[in-house]
Amino acid sequence: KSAKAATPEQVRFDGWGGVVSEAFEKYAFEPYTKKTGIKVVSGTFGGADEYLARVKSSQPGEFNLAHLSGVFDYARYHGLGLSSELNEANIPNLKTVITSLIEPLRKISDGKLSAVPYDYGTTGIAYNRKHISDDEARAKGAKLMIDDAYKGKIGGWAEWKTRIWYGALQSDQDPNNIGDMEAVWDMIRKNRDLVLKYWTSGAELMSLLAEEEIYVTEGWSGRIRALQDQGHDIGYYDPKGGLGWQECIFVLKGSPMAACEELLNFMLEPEVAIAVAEGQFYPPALDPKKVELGKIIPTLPAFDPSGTLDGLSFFDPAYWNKNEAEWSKKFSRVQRGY
Amino acid sequence: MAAGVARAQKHAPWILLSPSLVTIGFLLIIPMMFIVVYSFWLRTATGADQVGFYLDNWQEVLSDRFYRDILLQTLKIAFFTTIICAVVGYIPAYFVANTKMRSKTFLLIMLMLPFWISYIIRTMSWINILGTSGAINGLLLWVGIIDSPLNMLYNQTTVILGLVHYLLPFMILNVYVSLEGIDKNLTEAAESLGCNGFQAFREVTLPLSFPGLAAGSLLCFVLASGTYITPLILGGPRDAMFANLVFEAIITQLNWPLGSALSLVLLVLLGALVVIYTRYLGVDQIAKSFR
Amino acid sequence: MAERQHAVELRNVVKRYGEFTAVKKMDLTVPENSFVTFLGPSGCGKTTTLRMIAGLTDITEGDLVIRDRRVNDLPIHKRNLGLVFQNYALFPHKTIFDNIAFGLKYRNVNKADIAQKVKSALDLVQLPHVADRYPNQLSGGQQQRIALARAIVIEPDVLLLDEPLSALDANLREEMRVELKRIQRELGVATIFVTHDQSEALAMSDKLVVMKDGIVEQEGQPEDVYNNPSSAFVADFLGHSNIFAGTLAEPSGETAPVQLEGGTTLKTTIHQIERVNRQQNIRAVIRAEKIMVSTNQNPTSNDSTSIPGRIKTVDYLGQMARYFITAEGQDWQVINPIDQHPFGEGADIFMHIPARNCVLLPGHHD
Amino acid sequence: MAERQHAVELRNVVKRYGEFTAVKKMDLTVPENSFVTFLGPSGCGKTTTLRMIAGLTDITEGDLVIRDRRVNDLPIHKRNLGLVFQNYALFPHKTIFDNIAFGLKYRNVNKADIAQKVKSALDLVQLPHVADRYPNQLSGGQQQRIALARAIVIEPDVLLLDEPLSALDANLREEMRVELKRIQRELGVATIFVTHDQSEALAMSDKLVVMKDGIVEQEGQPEDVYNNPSSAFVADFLGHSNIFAGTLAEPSGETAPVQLEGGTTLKTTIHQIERVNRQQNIRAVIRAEKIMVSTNQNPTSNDSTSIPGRIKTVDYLGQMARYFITAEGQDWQVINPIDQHPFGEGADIFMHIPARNCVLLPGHHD
Amino acid sequence: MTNGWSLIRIATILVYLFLFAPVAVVILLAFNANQFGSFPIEGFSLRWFDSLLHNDAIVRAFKTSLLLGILTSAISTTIGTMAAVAMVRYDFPGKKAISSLLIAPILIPEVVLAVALLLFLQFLALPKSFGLLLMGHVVFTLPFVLLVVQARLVSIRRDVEEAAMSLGATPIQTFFEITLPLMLPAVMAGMLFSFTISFDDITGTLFWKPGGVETVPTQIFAMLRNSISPEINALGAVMVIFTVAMPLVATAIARRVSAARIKASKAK
Ligand SMILES: Nc1ncnc2c1ncn2[C@@H]1O[C@H](COP(=O)(O)OP(=O)(O)OP(=O)(O)O)[C@@H](O)[C@H]1O
Ligand SMILES: Nc1ncnc2c1ncn2[C@@H]1O[C@H](COP(=O)(O)OP(=O)(O)OP(=O)(O)O)[C@@H](O)[C@H]1O
Ligand SMILES: NCCCCNCCCN
Ligand SMILES: [Mg+2]
Ligand SMILES: [Mg+2]
Repeated sequence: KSAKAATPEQVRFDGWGGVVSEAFEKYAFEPYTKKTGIKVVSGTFGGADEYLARVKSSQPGEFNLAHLSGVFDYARYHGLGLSSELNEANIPNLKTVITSLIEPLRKISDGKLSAVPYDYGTTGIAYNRKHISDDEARAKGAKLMIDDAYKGKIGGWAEWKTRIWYGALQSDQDPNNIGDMEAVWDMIRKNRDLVLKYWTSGAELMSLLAEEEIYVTEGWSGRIRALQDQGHDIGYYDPKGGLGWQECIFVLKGSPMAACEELLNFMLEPEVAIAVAEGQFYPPALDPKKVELGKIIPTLPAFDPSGTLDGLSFFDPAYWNKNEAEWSKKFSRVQRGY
Repeated sequence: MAAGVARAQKHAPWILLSPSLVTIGFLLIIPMMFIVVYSFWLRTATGADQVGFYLDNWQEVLSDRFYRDILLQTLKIAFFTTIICAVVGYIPAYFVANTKMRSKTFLLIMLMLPFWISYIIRTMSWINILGTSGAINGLLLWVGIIDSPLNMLYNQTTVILGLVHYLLPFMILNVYVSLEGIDKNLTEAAESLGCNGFQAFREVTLPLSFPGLAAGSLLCFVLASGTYITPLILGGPRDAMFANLVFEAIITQLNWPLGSALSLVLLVLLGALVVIYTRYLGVDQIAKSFR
Repeated sequence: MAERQHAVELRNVVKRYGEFTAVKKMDLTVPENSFVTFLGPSGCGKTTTLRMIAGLTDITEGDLVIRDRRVNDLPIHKRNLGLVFQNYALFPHKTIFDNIAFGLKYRNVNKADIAQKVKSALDLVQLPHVADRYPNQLSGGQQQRIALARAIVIEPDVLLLDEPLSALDANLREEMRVELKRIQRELGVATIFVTHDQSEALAMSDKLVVMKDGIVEQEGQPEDVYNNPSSAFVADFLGHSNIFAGTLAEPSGETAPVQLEGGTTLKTTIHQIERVNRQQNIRAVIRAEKIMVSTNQNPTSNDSTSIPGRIKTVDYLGQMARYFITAEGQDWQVINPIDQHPFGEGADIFMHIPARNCVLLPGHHD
Repeated sequence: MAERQHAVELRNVVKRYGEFTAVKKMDLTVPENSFVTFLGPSGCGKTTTLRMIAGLTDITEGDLVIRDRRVNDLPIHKRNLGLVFQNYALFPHKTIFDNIAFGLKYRNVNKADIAQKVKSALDLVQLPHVADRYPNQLSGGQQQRIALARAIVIEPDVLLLDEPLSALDANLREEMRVELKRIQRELGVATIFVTHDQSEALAMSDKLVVMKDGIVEQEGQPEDVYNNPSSAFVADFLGHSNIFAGTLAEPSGETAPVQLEGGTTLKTTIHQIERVNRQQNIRAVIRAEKIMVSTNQNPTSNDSTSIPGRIKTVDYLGQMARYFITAEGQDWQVINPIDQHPFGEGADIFMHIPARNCVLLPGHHD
Repeated sequence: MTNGWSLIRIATILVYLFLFAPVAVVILLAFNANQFGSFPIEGFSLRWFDSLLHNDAIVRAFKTSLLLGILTSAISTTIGTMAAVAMVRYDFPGKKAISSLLIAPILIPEVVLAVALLLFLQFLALPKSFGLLLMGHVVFTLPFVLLVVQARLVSIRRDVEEAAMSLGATPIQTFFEITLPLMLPAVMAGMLFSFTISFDDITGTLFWKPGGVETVPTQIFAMLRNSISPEINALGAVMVIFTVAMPLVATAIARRVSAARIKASKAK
């Protein structure tokens, strides 16, 4: 029955579809299978939430590896008892990974790891340069998105965390330590009334900007870069204390550990990591000081040549996790005018 | 009824029904029991579910104005969608049923064409039509009727538009199928008694096509009430429907107990509608006049 | 305004279904206020003609004139017709009341009058208690009567009835027919009536139209058509006739002998000889009921011929019996009223045929 | 195995539709190889009875026995019936060929035989060229003939015919009836035939069943039922009768005078007096065609009564005329063959009524 | 009449145009050189078709969807039609309740049904499988078949079925020879419904699909998270062209064949 998960002939991997999974398939899974004889059954999901719902309703061992987002999700999975314990000795390539990406994960799981960081990016402010100058964007920062002048031309991600984060910035508070939550909700309401559309996917974000449905929104660095590459005149700016995030490859409890660890190590091989990064326009988690990343990677937005990621702020997992239940529910109402 | 036969084979209907009943029983009834049970549990701050018998979810769902408002909004949207589908869908159904063109089947297959394109893509493509740089604005700007693009997207109207587009084929096919079965002599009889074409339609064709119209309307209403993708893609921030709340509760907030209670509310409400349908518009009622 | 002559007129009307021509160059007039009956074999085009007049079937060629107006393209609901379909076409989703009230509603009759009229229509067709039922709750004959009531109640200008009484028993049918005739007279409505019942056709019609294969074979007053059929077809179709080829001899006095093919010689009248223009080759038509069968050898009068024969078969028809007789090597049929008991099979009898009952037709085939 | 007596037997059969009882305690036997005709007014339950025998309608109470086997619950397709529906029920989506071939297919007849049998069935109903058409391309009468062909071609054990000839003209109907009878004899198939045509019923049946309001009113040999109706209903329903209440006087010799309510006195026979057990209050039934009308005052025999009267109306029925006559303050109807011309309206005539034609019924109402 | 009819024709054309508008957009964008469509379109290219051809994942997903759709519609139409016959042609206790029950699958938001079924599976400790996915699709397409077939069946005259049985056809034979052909439009409609709904389903499929199985919608859904790819439009375009062309070609062939047959029969 559930023995299926333990069979060493195959491991299950779930991730973002499209270009990402193509790159994974070609540069990681196929050679890995050739090398080990272990098949990688790959699946896709549309978002971390949806995936979690599926994992929660599955049997242990059914899902193995997943390309998850952010430290926050790591904490969530860990909190739900879905984490495993990696034997780092089996993943020598872990040494080349940016330390500041690994540390937050360790902190959550008592010094052990259940995942390896894989890539990172920012959620900054994207604006149409035809209508908003770089200067204006820099001057107004997060408050661009509560500017009455752009009513009906503003967008935003429909995710509660990002909304609250920006609400905190707009009410001049520290997102990881909000004092006046009501003020944040007010900012969110204000933004809501000006917004044309809360987008729910990268595709939507890109088309809203590309088709000039909106002039300003917060956006994912990689997606904005993709737009710029296509010749759209879109500016991107990380305000101070810009919102950074990382993506990791998480190993779920009940997985065949040895096989998974070998796959992880394989995926951290520079060629693999770089190919994936170039496909999705997010820099790999490899430390540029330790690994040669080629020509394109250094031009990606959010790329940190120092390999320290000092300039970015991340969701404090403990803080956000604590408020998750209340805030996510509350946002659901505020979003709808309540 | 062929009751001599029917009595000899009292079990016949049960044989006919058993595959459906088994399927629904195992894949719907029993699973829904879990949902009923879940609706009495509690979602804790840590994310794990508290097993027990709590009425909190039910109390919240039934007393909170938020849910009631969204529910009403949902029913309103579903209602308008259904009405529009009925009115707009009847005409092509009538045309296809009565055309002497040999292309009848072709026209029907064409009806299903949009389904080849994924629902999400199809819905999103309205943005290419109605958007600021979409086809309509492009045309109007080019012709010079307007000089700045119109804002047509992301409101309740576009949600209804998207739903109508999605549901229209269901209505058309249902109505067509009913229309196809009407004896032409009857409209002729009506006309011979002094009806003009339209009156004969109203007196004979329309009531006799009612089974299809009712079935189509039920489908449209129920499906419209249960969608979440259309409002997500074509609605503005406030244009949520009840299924969005269910989806969010279950997927985003991972609050299955609450989601269960919410979905049961919707189930009961739509179920009442179905009961009304089976009682007053359903097969038995309609069959009366045909037997 | 000049007085109208015809309620309905067909001029050179043709109806083709694909390759098949159902109605061929039909000319027909239905005088105002008259009762016209179509009689003809199954499939001869009666329903098709009615449907063309009603405007339910396209006319392939020719003109349809209703009340001096060419109406080929006038929609049916503007023709003010009462129509009874061969298969009734009652509205299955409406009660009997609503079925009958239907046409009245579209004539803006007020509610009270509708109720009143429907009630009397139901009384008329002897179904006073079925107003609340649905058509599928009625027997075949009951449905047919409702169809009739529905057509009559609107008091149309033209009444088109396609075998409206075929599902009724003889008595009821007769009552209906009397009622129909009364209504037709009272309303003065031109009526076209399709029937298979000859006695019905003969009893009711002002004008009888005998059709065959999509053409009008003969039309005229019923008695006239019956007594002077213009073709063997009509002779045979209306009632039962004995038809034999024969040759005509010179007349002697008021009668003349006809030599039938089989050898039998019959007497006929001068009048008949005139009818065939004194041609030599003729066909003699003797109606089955115009022959008297008796055991008596003597002719009833001088103008009669008496032929000995033997009865082969007898059909018992109630008040009448039908005898199949062999006489002088030929088969005859005779219909005679039964006095007490019919003659038995095998009985030797004589057939007496008055000269005036030997009708002549030209000899060519028609 | 004991020889079977009855092909079909109904024992105390009742059919209710909700509150309405369509068939009430019906007892009926259809002997093997016999031809049984149902005759009765519209809505009396003929179709319902046929459908119960066929197994299409549930029997509310009672037993249905086919060939000594209670078959209330036997599904229809196992009954080997040939059934012609009042409204044909042809398969609209099948060609005429396939309609007729349908039953043969289920009897494992091979293809060549099917083609052969269908062809001869089509010939039989005189529609040899319609095999490739669809039902909606046929006229009403043609459809009816196809329905008949479809039922006959399977050579069933029991043939149930619900007005199978109603849409045909008299001649064709007669030919069909002869064919039907021939087939019935050849196959020896028990046949139940519903018709509204009395002459049809009288000519064809081995047994005639007269129904009324869901019960059998009288059954027996056709001639017997016709001549000796057991009730005023039957007397009136079969043919046309003059029925008057009256009182019986003492017989003198072979005849006895009957005093009718209106004052007229008629002669009747001892035999009739026996039939009513010499009751005093009786009803006299005189069939319309058993009265002779003439301008001659003298009775045709001593046993006749002659009554003077005046003709009010005349219906021309082809070979016959129907006279509505007022005589001694009472309304009479008489059907007489036409010799040359019918009597005119307003003519003064005499009605001659032989004593043996004055049938007596008991006086109570039935 | 003629006037009214041409109005109806025009209205029908408009409705079809409305239905095809997004389809047209998708096809146009499939030939668009740019990733994002803005009108007027700026360049023509076949590159998305090319990359579609080389995208194994989508091609595989397409095959899966096709198979799933076909099986779903076959099963769903079969059992749904059976149920419809039972509902219309027979009387039995609890009929109304069962009628409501059979429609229930479309009353429950798909997410809920999806999760509920998975919970049951978890309870039974059964793995996900293609069979489960298939049966899941059957469940929520069943009401469509049922409703449309029922609506047609009520208006089919009972007496033709009776005639068939009187001629010796068993009820089952009668069904296949008489009832089914007469309600074929409805059965076809039911098949179309169930196929397209299955082909187009996202939510249920997302939850029920076993490892390694992707359908076109789930594939698209996953891709969307990053960014839309006009390969999807190219796929849609290919399928649309296929759908339009197929019946046209089929009728053309049928016409040829029947014309030839008529000729042949005339030659005889
Ligand atoms: N479904 C029904 N509900 C109620 N009454 C019915 C129903 N079907 C038939 N009846 C009634 O039952 C009676 C008998 O009907 P049936 O069809 O047997 O008559 P019938 O003798 O065949 O008459 P006809 O000669 O007019 O065809 C009729 O009075 C009819 O109104
Ligand atoms: N749609 C059609 N296609 C081809 N032939 C047809 C069509 N409809 C009728 N016919 C043929 O036209 C002829 C006339 O049909 P019509 O219905 O007028 O006959 P009818 O005189 O009413 O006969 P009946 O007395 O049997 O009702 C018939 O031979 C019939 O087969
Ligand atoms: N919480 C951060 C979300 C980042 C979205 N990532 C999309 C990435 C695809 N690889
Ligand atoms: Mg006809
Ligand atoms: Mg009947």
